[in-house]
Amino acid sequence: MEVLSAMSATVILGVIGSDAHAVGITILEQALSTAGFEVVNLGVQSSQQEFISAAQAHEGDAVLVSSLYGHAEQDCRGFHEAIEEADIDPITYIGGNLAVGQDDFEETRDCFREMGFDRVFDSETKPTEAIAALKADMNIAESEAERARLTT
Amino acid sequence: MEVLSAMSATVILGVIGSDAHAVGITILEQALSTAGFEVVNLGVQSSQQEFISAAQAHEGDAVLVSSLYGHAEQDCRGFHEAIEEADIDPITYIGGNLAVGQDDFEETRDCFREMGFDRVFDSETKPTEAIAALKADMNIAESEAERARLTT
Amino acid sequence: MLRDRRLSGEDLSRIDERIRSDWSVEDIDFEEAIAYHESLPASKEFASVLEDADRPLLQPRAGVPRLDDQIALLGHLEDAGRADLLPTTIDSYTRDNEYEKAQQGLEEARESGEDTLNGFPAVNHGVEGCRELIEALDTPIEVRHGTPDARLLAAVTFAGGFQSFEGGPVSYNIPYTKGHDLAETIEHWQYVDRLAGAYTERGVTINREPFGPLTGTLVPPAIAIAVGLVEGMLAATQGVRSITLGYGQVGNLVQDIAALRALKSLGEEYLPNEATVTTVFHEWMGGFPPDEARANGVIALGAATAAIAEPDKVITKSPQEFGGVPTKEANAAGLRTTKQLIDMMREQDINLDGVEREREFIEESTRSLMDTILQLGDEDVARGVVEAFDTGKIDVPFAPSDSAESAVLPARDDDGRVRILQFGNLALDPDLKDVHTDRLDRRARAENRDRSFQMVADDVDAISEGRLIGRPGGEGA
Amino acid sequence: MLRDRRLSGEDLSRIDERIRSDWSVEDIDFEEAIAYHESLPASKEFASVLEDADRPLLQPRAGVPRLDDQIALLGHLEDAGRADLLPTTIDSYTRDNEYEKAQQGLEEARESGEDTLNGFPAVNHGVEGCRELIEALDTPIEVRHGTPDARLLAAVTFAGGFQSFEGGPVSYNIPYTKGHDLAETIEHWQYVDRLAGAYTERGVTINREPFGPLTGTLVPPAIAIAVGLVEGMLAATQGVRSITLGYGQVGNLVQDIAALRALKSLGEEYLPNEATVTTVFHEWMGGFPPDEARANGVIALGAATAAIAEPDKVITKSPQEFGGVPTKEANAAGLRTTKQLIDMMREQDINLDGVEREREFIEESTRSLMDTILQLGDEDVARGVVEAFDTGKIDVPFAPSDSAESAVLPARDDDGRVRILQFGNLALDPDLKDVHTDRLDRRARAENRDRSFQMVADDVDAISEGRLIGRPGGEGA
Ligand code: B12
Ligand code: B12
Repeated sequence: MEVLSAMSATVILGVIGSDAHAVGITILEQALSTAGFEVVNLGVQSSQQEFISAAQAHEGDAVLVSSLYGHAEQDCRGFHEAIEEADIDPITYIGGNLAVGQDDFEETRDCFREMGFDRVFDSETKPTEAIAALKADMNIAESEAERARLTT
Repeated sequence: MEVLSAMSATVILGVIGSDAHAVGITILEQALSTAGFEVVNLGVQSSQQEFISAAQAHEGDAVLVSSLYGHAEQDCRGFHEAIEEADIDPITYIGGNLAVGQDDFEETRDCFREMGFDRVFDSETKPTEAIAALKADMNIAESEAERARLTT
Repeated sequence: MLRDRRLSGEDLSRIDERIRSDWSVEDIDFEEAIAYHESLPASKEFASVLEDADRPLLQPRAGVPRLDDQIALLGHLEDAGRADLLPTTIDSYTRDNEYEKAQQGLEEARESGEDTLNGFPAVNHGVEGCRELIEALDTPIEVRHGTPDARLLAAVTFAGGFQSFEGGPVSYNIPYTKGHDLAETIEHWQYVDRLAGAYTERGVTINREPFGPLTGTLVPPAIAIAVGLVEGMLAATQGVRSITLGYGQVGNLVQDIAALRALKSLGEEYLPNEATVTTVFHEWMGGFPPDEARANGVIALGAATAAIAEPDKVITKSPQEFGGVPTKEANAAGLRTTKQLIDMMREQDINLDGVEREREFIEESTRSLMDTILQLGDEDVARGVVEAFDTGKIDVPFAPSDSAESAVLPARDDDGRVRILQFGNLALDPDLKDVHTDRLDRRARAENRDRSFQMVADDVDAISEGRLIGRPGGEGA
Repeated sequence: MLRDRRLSGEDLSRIDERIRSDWSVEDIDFEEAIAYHESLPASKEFASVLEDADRPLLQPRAGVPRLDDQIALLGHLEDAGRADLLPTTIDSYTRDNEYEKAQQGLEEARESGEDTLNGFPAVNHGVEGCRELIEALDTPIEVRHGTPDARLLAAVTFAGGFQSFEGGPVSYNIPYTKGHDLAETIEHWQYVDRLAGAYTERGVTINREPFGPLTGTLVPPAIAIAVGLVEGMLAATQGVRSITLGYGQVGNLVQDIAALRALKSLGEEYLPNEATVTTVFHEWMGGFPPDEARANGVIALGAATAAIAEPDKVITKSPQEFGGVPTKEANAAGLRTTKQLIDMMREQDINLDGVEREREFIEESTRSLMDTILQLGDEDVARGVVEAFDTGKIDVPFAPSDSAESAVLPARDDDGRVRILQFGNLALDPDLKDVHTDRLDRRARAENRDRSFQMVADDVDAISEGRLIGRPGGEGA
């Protein structure tokens, strides 16, 4: 994989399904922009198709799906099949509060990994962790400090 | 058993061992006196022998042992044997916080029942419950209301 | 054209028919529904229980898909939680008027025993299902949801015996959805309110409760209160006579007490005399700490605030708020922690310095926003509020809705009070704006940094990280 | 004859030998002990960590018999509880100087793995055992106990690296035992304090902390403060230079804040300038609710009080206080709930009406008691306090000790402040007494009953039943 600079990397960000939790992506958008990413923020209540169309239109390198309200699994069914059909291959992350009720996060992670997401983040995730992960996955040069933070 | 009046019933009350929790027995003493019992309050840090001597000296009908600090089991070892040896036969109750740590009260109750206590009370016990129990065990006439409270 | 005027009887039945075509529900007989409500004991009359109470009543949040589970859940909150009032929280599909999907979820839940819906699909349970619920419990129950178009939900649940209904055209649109047009939402809620008014006129008071916390995240009190007043006015126009204005804890004791006082007095000022105004305080609605012990601290601060300010109702949080929908035990624990604190503090005479000054500031600010709204609408609050949101003259921070500018950004001042960092077009008098800017400048100086979005981000995280103010340097600072 | 004057070097070594005959402990080499303390990092210097802090430091209570368990327990409280200072609570047999029984208990614990002692038998663990504990943890550790004759315990634990020691001749006699003579106890503590003073003179400051809460149950602030001042003065005479005066929450916010302020200012007034005075606030020490959720409410009220009053240290309770010795998780939870509240409230500028007035009342009352004590002792505080307790001119409610009259009975007034219902011989100025009587009369009238012991009993139970004031009618009232 070539070494990218964050400046040229485009990230599609949004909240999927009928979820309207906007605070998290507002914070993420700002942090990603500050870190040098090109961010396309779809906002809340975005459909799978909206994510895919945006990824196509903006040549998105990564698709960041947020879900807080507990319906992530239903909302993401078939998402990766649709991505494949659309003939694009972005990095896909999902994060937030992914299950209804007081679940064990390891199970949740496995579930979404199986669905095709490259990384799964819980709701304790800080924007810096998402940025470090993106840089690692996109092979963007990053400082030692960030690398250290990522691996912990 | 003859029917007593509370007025003629004498209760020996004290905190056993090196336990110094005084608040509970202060409240109990007052409530028992108000209910018409003759109360001999030995205070805190009373030995088995002090309970027994008091029961002999005052012809105690009941001995109420309190323990809060978690050493009740050690402090009461051999108590009923000593009572028998002293040739007296008072009703014996124990109450308070009877085990070290977060124990299951049912186990605790069984343990002290086996040691010979007629009744075992946890630390949620209100004075009225102790009074109702005493009246029942001593066959003292009591109001319907009190009886109802006791059996619940 | 949208106007703040009472819907006619014909309007009502016309709409009634239309909404029924969205999803087949049994026919609702208004007279029979009135008779049903009349058959309920006085202890289930939501409005009178709330209005006659002599202490803050406690109400949790709770909703699960299946009827029997919901009964068990509410029963637990009544017994183990000693809740004074109960909720039934509606699932997200119903909120989107996706009754088909809700039906699927409900059936999945019934088959698998797992809860695949995040609430109680009341429309799918229908009038009979609702009545079973009402009858199974001793306490009045409110419908809590987040539905922009709640017409069918209202029709079913009112007939189903519920006597309190949360939400409003602004508070259940702006924080809860992206694409709903505000003018349309107001029309939809005119129906809901008119229906409530119709019941009220027949002696069955339906309590209505604008959702005060909005996005739950650092909402400046004047904005929250203005929205509540607008929704209260709209509801009163339709004949609603029991209105509970809401406010969500921001965490600064003085500001929260001041806001609750302002809410009450402005409510009485702006709403018609025929309406009885009560207040509800929501324990912290923003991000919670990922730790039950610390969450209890957050809940307790809310409870302490309520004990001093004495709103009519308190909506409690559970220590599991961060993690997901709480277990019933955690939900009941949140109630009991709150109750213990309120009952220990309520009888104490506690007066804090500075409450009056902050209250005046909040009242002036709210009046400034209300003046703008009424001016823009030519004294018609419905048109005014649409125009105001359209132009960003009234705005809500972190609002996901396309109907709001979402340009307002809040941050805490050096004392932890929520102030406004970026106003967008917010129609606040310049001298009031200066106060905000001044206070935030002071904080920026204290922290040796510029006023910036980073401050906002830090403040959003602060409580979940264990502090009130997001000072640089993070947790340890 | 008992006198408040510094023990000589010979006194010290004479007593040293005598107490060592109670239980064979290895020889303690003072010079070696000083060197050991000097080898410890600055972060383990109790006095400087406490005195230099810029926020209230949190400390739990905790003690289990076995060394490795105690290390694990304190490690957990340090990590999961984020405790700023650690305790080691001593078992009851050691408190009774029954080292043989403690040894038995320790051995049983080692064999069975079950804790048959209710604390850490430090004398039996010896100097080496104590040092292992000190070295295993990063945080300074205090010895907390309740031992009337704590001479051997002090000798062992000071040499063992502990730099803080709770208690005093009054506070560890009157609430903790029945038969100990007060004059004798004072002599015993003169040794403890002199030993602390000797370390202090060599640059190893030993912090001393009178036990402020006494019987933990509705203790009127002036009584608690007077006892603390007496013990502080006695300690200072022996060369102690770091004194932490304590006070236990009574649950009324204004009274608690006022009492903490009075404690601080009176401490500075009565204790010599050479001594650094800090304060410690104990979360509610009376009967807890038998329910963890409600217990969290009680803990939170303590935390809120601490956030406003800002004592130097807060001793936390766990939500399992009612049930028995808490699990380490519950203990850590109590710390975190407290920390969350303090950190959310600490930066807020919160001032309550009436604090100054109540503070003045507490200060006057304390001075009234102190005047009596000093008069009775002809300006010798040691003799004065013995005489005062002997005559009941100073007294502690619910005190189990034969050395106290225990005639004082407290009750809450209509605002929930702790007042005195029966004075016994308490030497309080008549006009101050009138205030108490007047306030309690007011409450009695409000409750339509007489001032009586029933009020006291109701108040003792009130917090555990979910209220502050024991109004007639019980829980529901
Ligand atoms: C504020 C809030 C609201 C506000 C939202 C306002 C708005 N429009 O934004 C309101 C009050 C409107 C609301 C409504 C609802 N809410 Co809500 N809400 C919250 C709350 C308290 C805080 C969320 C928040 O803003 N956190 C702060 C931000 C900064 O953090 P964040 O969102 O978690 O995002 C961070 C990380 O998660 C991560 N992240 C997030 N997404 C992604 C994606 C990627 C790829 C990566 C790398 C990272 C990442 O990075 C972000 C920045 O640090 C949470 C509970 C909590 N967490 O404390 C409940 C919570 C999320 N809500 C919940 C529910 C159920 C609802 C409702 C259905 C409730 C209802 N019954 O009314 C509705 C849903 C409405 C809808 N259609 O979506 C549940 C979800 C349950 C579950 N998942 O099991 C929660 C957990 C509360 C609970 N315990 O019940 N809510
Ligand atoms: C106040 C208190 C103290 C005060 C006591 C002052 C005094 N002299 O009275 C002080 C601070 C001095 C203290 C010291 C200690 N305490 Co303490 N204390 C408490 C506390 C907070 C309240 C007790 C109380 O007064 N309750 C109010 C009264 C009215 O209720 P009560 O005592 O339970 O009595 C009622 C009932 O139990 C019942 N009852 C009691 N006895 C009997 C007997 C009969 C026959 C009947 C029918 C009924 C009955 O009726 C009473 C009236 O309603 C409890 C925890 C709690 N319960 O919340 C811990 C507690 C009892 N203490 C405890 C401990 C460990 C100690 C110490 C060893 C602690 C220490 N580490 O320093 C020392 C012991 C000193 C000693 N030698 O005894 C533990 C006991 C642990 C266990 N059993 O597993 C407890 C449970 C705290 C805890 N969670 O760790 N304590």
